[in-house]
Amino acid sequence: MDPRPGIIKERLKSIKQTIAVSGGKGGIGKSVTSTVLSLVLADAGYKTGLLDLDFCGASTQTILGAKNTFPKEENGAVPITINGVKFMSITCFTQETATPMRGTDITNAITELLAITLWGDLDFLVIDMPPGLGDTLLDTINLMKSNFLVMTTPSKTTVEIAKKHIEVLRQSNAQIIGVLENMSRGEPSASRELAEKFDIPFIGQINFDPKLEDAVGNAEKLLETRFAKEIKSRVAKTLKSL
Amino acid sequence: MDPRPGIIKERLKSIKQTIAVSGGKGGIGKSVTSTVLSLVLADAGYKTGLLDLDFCGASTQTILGAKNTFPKEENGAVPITINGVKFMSITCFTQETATPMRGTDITNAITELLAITLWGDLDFLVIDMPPGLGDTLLDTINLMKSNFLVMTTPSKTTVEIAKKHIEVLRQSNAQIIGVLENMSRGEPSASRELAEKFDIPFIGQINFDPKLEDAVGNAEKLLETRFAKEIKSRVAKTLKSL
Amino acid sequence: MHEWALAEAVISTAVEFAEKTGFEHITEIEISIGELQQIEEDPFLFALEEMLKEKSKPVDKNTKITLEKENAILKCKSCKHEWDYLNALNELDEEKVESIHFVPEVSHAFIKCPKCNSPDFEITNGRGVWINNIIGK
Amino acid sequence: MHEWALAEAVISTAVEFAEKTGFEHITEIEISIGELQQIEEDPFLFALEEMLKEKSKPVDKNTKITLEKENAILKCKSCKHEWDYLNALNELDEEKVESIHFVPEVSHAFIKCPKCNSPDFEITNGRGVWINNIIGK
Ligand SMILES: Nc1ncnc2c1ncn2[C@@H]1O[C@H](COP(=O)(O)OP(=O)(O)O)[C@@H](O)[C@H]1O
Ligand SMILES: Nc1ncnc2c1ncn2[C@@H]1O[C@H](COP(=O)(O)OP(=O)(O)O)[C@@H](O)[C@H]1O
Ligand SMILES: [Mg+2]
Ligand SMILES: [Mg+2]
Ligand SMILES: [Mg+2]
Ligand SMILES: [Mg+2]
Ligand code: NI
Ligand code: NI
Ligand SMILES: [Zn+2]
Ligand SMILES: [Zn+2]
Repeated sequence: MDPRPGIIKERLKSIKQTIAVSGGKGGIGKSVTSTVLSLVLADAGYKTGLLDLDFCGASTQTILGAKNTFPKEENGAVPITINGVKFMSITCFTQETATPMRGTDITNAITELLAITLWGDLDFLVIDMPPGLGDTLLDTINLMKSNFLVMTTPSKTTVEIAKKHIEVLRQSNAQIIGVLENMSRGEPSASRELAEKFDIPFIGQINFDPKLEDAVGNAEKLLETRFAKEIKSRVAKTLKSL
Repeated sequence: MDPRPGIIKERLKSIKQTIAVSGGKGGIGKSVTSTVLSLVLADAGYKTGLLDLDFCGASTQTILGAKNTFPKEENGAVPITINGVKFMSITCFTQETATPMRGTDITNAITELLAITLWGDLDFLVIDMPPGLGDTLLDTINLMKSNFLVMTTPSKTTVEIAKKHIEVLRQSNAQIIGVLENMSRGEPSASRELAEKFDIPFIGQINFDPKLEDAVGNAEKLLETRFAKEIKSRVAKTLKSL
Repeated sequence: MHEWALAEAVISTAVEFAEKTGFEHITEIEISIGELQQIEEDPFLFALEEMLKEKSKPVDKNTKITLEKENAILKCKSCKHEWDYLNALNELDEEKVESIHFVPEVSHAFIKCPKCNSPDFEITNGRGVWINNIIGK
Repeated sequence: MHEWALAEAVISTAVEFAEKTGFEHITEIEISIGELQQIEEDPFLFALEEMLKEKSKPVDKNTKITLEKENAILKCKSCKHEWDYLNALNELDEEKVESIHFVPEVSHAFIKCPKCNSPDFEITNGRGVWINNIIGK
């Protein structure tokens, strides 16, 4: 019998709200959004955690510019705090070494991380999700009570994949916070239509910010970007009003 | 005993070259590149196939604008030809229905597809790979003799993930054709440095093409884009000279 | 009839097996057919026998084929409920059954847990074609 | 010592098990410790016993704990070679062993098949903490 699932509820019970930043497609800004959202929430005084579940494409450590993230071993794994955000990622253990994992490894690693990580009291736990409809998504649905923020862009393929993503979340009875369009071009939005079709809140549009890439790797600089201001005004506000 | 792996070599033996378009990160243009590359090769008179292995984020059917792709059942699964390209994807069977799959399902589905698909004689089989270092990548390495085209973009996170991707390919003794940078901004390229560091050919840079999105869904229009011309001059040429 | 392609896989696996084990003649191949894939038994058996007729040792017309059907059982990874595919099969239209026939994993597009509606289930039994045993000497 | 967190998981799973089965008292919990995770036995056992002291039925100070070590076996999915983790362990520096101690799957970053160099292996035995048996009445 696997002892780990039995303690996960206990480990998550002092977290007020869990937000899984997903959407299905890769490269649509899930990682910059989840990272910046966690920085914005911490900056506003909320107790915030960031959990990177994109094991095979982990990038929040690069976006944060995080070094020395190995957790403290104290009756469990206590996450290191970076710019006010409690941070947990597979890269805390692997650093910059490639870590190929099959689905069964991913399930095992997620279960282990959730069983040993001591988050303490949190207002928000933000999860950076990988692309796809695979083990990570299904395990997150089964093991945690997450609220999903479904990200899209204006591109056709992204919207079609987001539609499938919402279908799986609906079938699985998972909570959906809303649809957020990134890299918008100020045009009429297929993402808004998608949200309306599924009767999900359309949270808004985030513009392409040409200065964002330059701030990647520096948390203070990230907080100064227009991107961060848009995340704050569109997303963080919605979360607080939930 | 699983009977399927025993026939895969036979099924692939009349394919002169297999090109897996990968890179690790999502949203870097693997799907538009693999789709357009297959169109360009077919247009130049080569017998070409396109295999979409991104089961959970399949998008080549959308990019091609492909309808009615259910294969013919004739001593196996005979792919439908679309604009000169033999096309095989999980969406040939699921159409636009969401298909969540865990890693073990992915391994099973890839094995099944490779065992039953009758490609016939091909000069090129182009594979659209999903993001990640998971089951699909590892199975592709184990089951097929592919040559990997490693795609990147100028972004820091993409280059770091591509580095890990190359590491896994190297450890697995897989062939690497080279590194191709997409959505370039004409700046000094971290991707070129990456290629040099691993002593891999740097194939070149593909520019951001603002008219590409408009051509998505229409194979003829795609062939007319600047993007297609760059794929033709940079990538297709390299392949033919191999 | 893509059954032909699967029959080829069985024969070529048996030949490989003989090479590895040093068997001179394969006397029997025991195959199990999982219900989920809805293999048509007669064409499949026909294909196997046609191929064997053309072959010489280690497999040939004297190699006996036995087919055994296996019920398909699905198990939900979310609520742990187990159910029989037959119940789901009756509710699927022909096109979907045909798709599952080619790639059984696409069942995740068309079948949901009857108890909790999750698409996250495991195929614990009866997926498709499997070689249970190869007997030779 | 994150062993404490895993001990909590064992205890809470045993309590849940008692609720499900209707056991009034859990008399014994048999735990296997997989070599890959390099659990420190003494602190782990100490944590379990400390927790049991504080508890009352269905688990309490009379609940017996038995620990059994399990060797770790890795199997390459590329060339099928099987090997013993002990051989790999001797070549890993302390930091890597410590990382694997937290999340055994990160072994895929640090260990390669000794025969073909692939990082694509399966942990067939001895991954980490597992409950072999819970005995009660
Ligand atoms: N609104 C934006 N403005 C500018 N660049 C962006 C924006 N959103 C995302 N990006 C960039 O796009 C790329 C992909 O973003 P990322 O967060 O890694 O996506 P995902 O996690 O969905 O794969 C990164 O280089 C990121 O910096
Ligand atoms: N060179 C380019 N110019 C313009 N748009 C591009 C270019 N390359 C990719 N895109 C767009 O970027 C998005 C991601 O591309 P896609 O091929 O789906 O990436 P991946 O398959 O790596 O996830 C799509 O909307 C695609 O049309
Ligand atoms: Mg990401
Ligand atoms: Mg793609
Ligand atoms: Mg039945
Ligand atoms: Mg040993
Ligand atoms: Ni058939
Ligand atoms: Ni420890
Ligand atoms: Zn269920
Ligand atoms: Zn090996």
